[in-house]
Amino acid sequence: MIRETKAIIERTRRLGAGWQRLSLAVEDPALEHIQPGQTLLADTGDYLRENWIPVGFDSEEGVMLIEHPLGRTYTPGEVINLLGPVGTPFQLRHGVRHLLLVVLDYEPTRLLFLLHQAIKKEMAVTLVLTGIAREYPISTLPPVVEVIIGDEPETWPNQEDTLTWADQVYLLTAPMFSEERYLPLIYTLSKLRPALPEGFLQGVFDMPMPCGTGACAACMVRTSNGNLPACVDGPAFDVTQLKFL
Amino acid sequence: MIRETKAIIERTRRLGAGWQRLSLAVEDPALEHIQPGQTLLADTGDYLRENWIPVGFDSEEGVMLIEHPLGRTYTPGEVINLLGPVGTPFQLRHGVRHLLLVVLDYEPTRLLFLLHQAIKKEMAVTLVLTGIAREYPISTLPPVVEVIIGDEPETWPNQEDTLTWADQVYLLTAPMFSEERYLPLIYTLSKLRPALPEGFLQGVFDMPMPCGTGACAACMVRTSNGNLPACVDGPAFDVTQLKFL
Amino acid sequence: MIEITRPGKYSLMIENPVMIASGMMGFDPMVYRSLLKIEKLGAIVTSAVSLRPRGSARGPRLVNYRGGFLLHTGLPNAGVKRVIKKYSPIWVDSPVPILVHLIASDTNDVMYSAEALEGAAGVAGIELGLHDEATPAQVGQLIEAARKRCQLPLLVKLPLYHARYLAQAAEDAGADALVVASPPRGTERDAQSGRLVGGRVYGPWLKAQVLRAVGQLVPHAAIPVIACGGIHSADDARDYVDAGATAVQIDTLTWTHPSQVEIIARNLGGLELTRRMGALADEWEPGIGKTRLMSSYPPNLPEFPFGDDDTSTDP
Amino acid sequence: MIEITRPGKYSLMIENPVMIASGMMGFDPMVYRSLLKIEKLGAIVTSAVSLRPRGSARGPRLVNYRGGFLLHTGLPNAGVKRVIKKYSPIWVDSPVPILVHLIASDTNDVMYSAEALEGAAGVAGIELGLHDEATPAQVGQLIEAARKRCQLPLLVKLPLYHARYLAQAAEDAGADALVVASPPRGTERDAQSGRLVGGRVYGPWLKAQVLRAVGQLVPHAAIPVIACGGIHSADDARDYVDAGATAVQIDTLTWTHPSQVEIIARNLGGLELTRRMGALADEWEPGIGKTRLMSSYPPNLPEFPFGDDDTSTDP
Ligand SMILES: Cc1cc2nc3c(=O)[nH]c(=O)nc-3n(C[C@H](O)[C@H](O)[C@H](O)COP(=O)(O)OP(=O)(O)OC[C@H]3O[C@@H](n4cnc5c(N)ncnc54)[C@H](O)[C@@H]3O)c2cc1C
Ligand SMILES: Cc1cc2nc3c(=O)[nH]c(=O)nc-3n(C[C@H](O)[C@H](O)[C@H](O)COP(=O)(O)OP(=O)(O)OC[C@H]3O[C@@H](n4cnc5c(N)ncnc54)[C@H](O)[C@@H]3O)c2cc1C
Ligand SMILES: Cc1cc2nc3c(=O)[nH]c(=O)nc-3n(C[C@H](O)[C@H](O)[C@H](O)COP(=O)(O)O)c2cc1C
Ligand SMILES: Cc1cc2nc3c(=O)[nH]c(=O)nc-3n(C[C@H](O)[C@H](O)[C@H](O)COP(=O)(O)O)c2cc1C
Ligand code: FES
Ligand code: FES
Repeated sequence: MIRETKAIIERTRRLGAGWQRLSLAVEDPALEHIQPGQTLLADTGDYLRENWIPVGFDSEEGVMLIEHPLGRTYTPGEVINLLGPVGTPFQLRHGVRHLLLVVLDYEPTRLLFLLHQAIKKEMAVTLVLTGIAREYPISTLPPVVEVIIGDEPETWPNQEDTLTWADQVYLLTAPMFSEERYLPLIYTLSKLRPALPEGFLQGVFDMPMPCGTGACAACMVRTSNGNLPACVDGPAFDVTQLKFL
Repeated sequence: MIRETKAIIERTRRLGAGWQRLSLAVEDPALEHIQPGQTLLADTGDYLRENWIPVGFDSEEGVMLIEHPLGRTYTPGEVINLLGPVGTPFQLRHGVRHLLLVVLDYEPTRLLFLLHQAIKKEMAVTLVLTGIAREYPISTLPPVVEVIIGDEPETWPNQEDTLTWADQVYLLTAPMFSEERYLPLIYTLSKLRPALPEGFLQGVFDMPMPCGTGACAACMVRTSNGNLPACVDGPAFDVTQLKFL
Repeated sequence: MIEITRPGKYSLMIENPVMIASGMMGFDPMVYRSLLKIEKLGAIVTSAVSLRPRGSARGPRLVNYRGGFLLHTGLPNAGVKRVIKKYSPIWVDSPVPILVHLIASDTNDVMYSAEALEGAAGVAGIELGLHDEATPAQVGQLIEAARKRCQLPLLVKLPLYHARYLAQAAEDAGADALVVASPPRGTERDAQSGRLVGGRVYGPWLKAQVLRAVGQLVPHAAIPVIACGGIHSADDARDYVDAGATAVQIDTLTWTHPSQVEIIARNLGGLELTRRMGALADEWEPGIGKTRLMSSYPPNLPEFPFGDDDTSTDP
Repeated sequence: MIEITRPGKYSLMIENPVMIASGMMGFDPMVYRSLLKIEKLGAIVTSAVSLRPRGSARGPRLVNYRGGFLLHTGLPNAGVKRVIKKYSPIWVDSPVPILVHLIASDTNDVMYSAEALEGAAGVAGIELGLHDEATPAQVGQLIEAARKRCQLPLLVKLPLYHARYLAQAAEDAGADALVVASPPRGTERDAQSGRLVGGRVYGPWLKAQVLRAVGQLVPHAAIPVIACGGIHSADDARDYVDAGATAVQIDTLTWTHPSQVEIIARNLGGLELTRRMGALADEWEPGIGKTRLMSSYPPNLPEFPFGDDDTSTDP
């Protein structure tokens, strides 16, 4: 259930060259149950709200951690008006042991909460970073994560091995490239795995969200179940069901 | 000659309950010759520039002093883009010894630079404050100034005496009230002084100024010499020549 | 109660002059229950339906810019019958009247859609959305088509640029109220893709353009005028009421600050509006619209707020 | 050199596609010499003149609001003859062409005013400003009146809401170029007096509405289209050029950040524009309009930036 609430910025930290991490004390206890996949719409001064992506909780300090690229700078003590949670939590398939997270030429933030949670659940996690995703400061990630760097934006080393190894794959790229980047992967997978299990290949859509409630139709994704708002039914969709944007 | 330049806010100080004073280090040396009556158009974040009114210089610190009502707060170190100087300096009549400054239900800021300069020139200055002008922290004024407080917005105690005493009068009020407030004064004066000397009664027009160059026609004042922009030919006009707004 | 339609057969009364504009709460306004007290609102207009299903627009469709944004949705919907099937059970339980926004594309489509809506439970009325290129003749035909097999109150939403041009035709053809206005279209560059995107533009700055159109229409209109455009405060809503609007619709504030919408509705709820335009609000909260200066404002100055400034001069 | 008029008898060439819109530099643009290098500009349009003197608007006339403002001036001027007498000596010495904006009120007034301007030194052309309620027939008559005793290049500035509706008439009647557009009118409350004020509205957000109008007009226009509305960066100006505008006019940025106007002119000065619309800019600075994503943008998506979004869907 989406709610309007407030948070106080407790701490801001620079991560590597281009990212920042904010520690947020949230007012609404319901937000402490926010799940990987879900986001918050923050009023940051522009007319429309900005999608703030939690990457985890700092349970010692009792704060939610938000990461995004540097840009506007925030001051500790600032109060931010939030709407959320927005979106459906990522659904990990039953019995997943090997999780593959693929970020093609895009900011990896949308997958980091899932990454941290999977590590906690003792899954084996491989993270693929290509294009600008390579700029993410991977030193901040848990050392148990296997990181694969791809120099081509659209593919990565040992692609077939990783795809065969994985029990589930999350793909993240710029929404407008989803079609041309996801289709070749489906093709590759169809040769590796004759029958793709349902939900095996998840595509994550990170787009601007004016409303976060499914009302505005700005974030629609075309699927075989009709046009679905990424802010309600996403951000992740089974790639085999997509008709894309 | 109007120029685009920059200034650094060196200090901010609260004056009484509702005013603030900013110390500005200006980049353009020409601005050090700014005169009473002239203003600067400051880019303060709104779309149009705001009229900043110098009230004097602090020669020790080498800064220009600006006063305005509290509202936006400024931080020392902030850089402000300015256009100026805007307007024609107030013209004191030759041999003025007794200067009467009348602020009817309006912020007195527009007359303070003149007040300080007249004191320096050893003139006798009387300042009339009515309506909201009474809220100005008069304790910050030089003690030699005689301050008369009027409880009615449109008149003041000993009006005839002060008008007879004065060699020149500057009147300041909300531009939209200029007509109804200046006309009764002209009438009163006409009885006290059969022939008003030219320039004796000056009306000061403080209005928003989108351009400051006479181009936009937002600040036009109707006079017997035609429509004149207050930002170029003002802010002060001889009241006997006015046809008002 | 405020009658937002012409009195008579197809009349619609609402309890608060503050409505939600089409598209702002989607088809299921109950989602907004956790964000504001929707029972404080006057009515809610749904997203647009068409006879046949429509898909989403493709490619970039949102440009966030300059204190507002441009949005291009394609008016996606599952088609009127499937929309009714899915949402009518929700509308039936709504604490406030639900009006369905119908795309005025083609007379036959409009006739069949209106017929379907007539039979749907929970539909308190129809808001017919004219496209930007409609002519007065088309407007007449579309409204007649909607009326043919449907007894629901019929509001007609006029495009901003042609609101004055189309108002008379809408009124003559039997519209029960005019909604002024659909936002204008624009084109702006999407920074991410570098592409130009066309769509409607929204922002608080819309209000001045729409307020003028409302002020121009009201003296000519024999039916209620409902104002829609850029309301972001109770003052904005009051300005419309002051200009003669019978009710107002809140647009994108619903997305950016839903709690503020409730505040506006509570605020305007204090107003006891008489039947329609021309009637000034009984209540004008001091310090909100009316300033200290206003009360003593010289009465001898001309006021031409809705006209052409070129006429209000005196050489 | 860029030819901003239809080729032929009344042709006008300028050296830079960036002009200053009417009203922005008043009658004496030389005042702006201390604020920017005006010789870098393509041309300057003066404030509006009329045959007879016009006074200022009275009462509150500026409302500063929501990322822009509303202004109501009354188009004050001393009448065309006195304006010429006072300013023609200044215009003669201008380093860039001066165009005089003429209020298109009445055919006789326009004829006599144009005749006076024809005889004035330093006037490189006329920009005829149509009022918002002009009909195509009136537009034809006004242009013919201006042409009757005047050989100067004649630009016609169209009101935003009716730009498409009036363009053909202006072209047919012999306009040498279309200026798109005069800003729309609005009504907003002045906070100080509490009064409603009517006037034209300005702000960066105007650009999307005007860019759409330009994109719609250009394919139909046989004469150059000059874009005017909300330009605040070189990118904004390039978007107009990209949409087919032959030149652009800067509006209120001239007041808020005059130095930025020079930067835009220097930036666009690099463009070698061919005779008119359809010609894409030779130069597109990387990282400005064209993003990294743009270069690899999937080409299979539809693009309808100037059209109606309702047609670009695929159910
Ligand atoms: C139901 C309905 C029916 C309507 N029916 C009609 C109708 O039958 N006829 C009709 O005209 N309108 C009609 N309208 C539109 C409405 O009448 C107009 O809004 C109104 O006429 C404008 O009046 P105004 O004085 O407020 O306009 P303004 O915008 O102030 O215009 C005043 C007049 O001055 C003229 N003018 C403005 N600027 C200039 C200039 N620079 N030079 C020369 N002239 C200038 C204009 O031509 C205009 O006629 C209707 C509206 C509605 C809602
Ligand atoms: C010099 C000049 C001459 C011109 N002459 C003409 C002329 O002779 N004829 C003319 O028409 N225009 C003329 N124009 C205007 C120009 O043609 C229009 O801008 C152009 O026709 C619009 O085309 P578009 O596809 O970009 O418009 P769009 O706005 O995309 O409209 C596309 C079509 O779809 C329809 N449509 C949109 N939305 C809906 C909906 N919800 N339901 C149903 N239908 C919808 C509209 O009726 C429209 O016809 C002229 C312009 C100029 C400058
Ligand atoms: C403000 C205004 C806007 C108009 N807009 C349009 C329009 O968008 N399209 C159109 O075909 N006619 C438009 N018209 C024209 C009128 O509908 C009518 O055709 C025109 O005024 C001539 O008819 P008349 O003899 O009734 O005055 C407009 C007229 C006015 C006064
Ligand atoms: C986009 C558009 C805008 C129009 N605006 C107006 C207008 O403002 N005033 C007007 O009188 N007619 C307007 N018209 C109507 C046309 O001028 C013309 O009268 C109408 O389309 C019917 O004539 P036709 O048979 O040539 O199509 C407009 C038409 C279109 C397509
Ligand atoms: S953000 Fe509005 S529908 Fe998803
Ligand atoms: S501020 Fe523009 S003319 Fe004075």
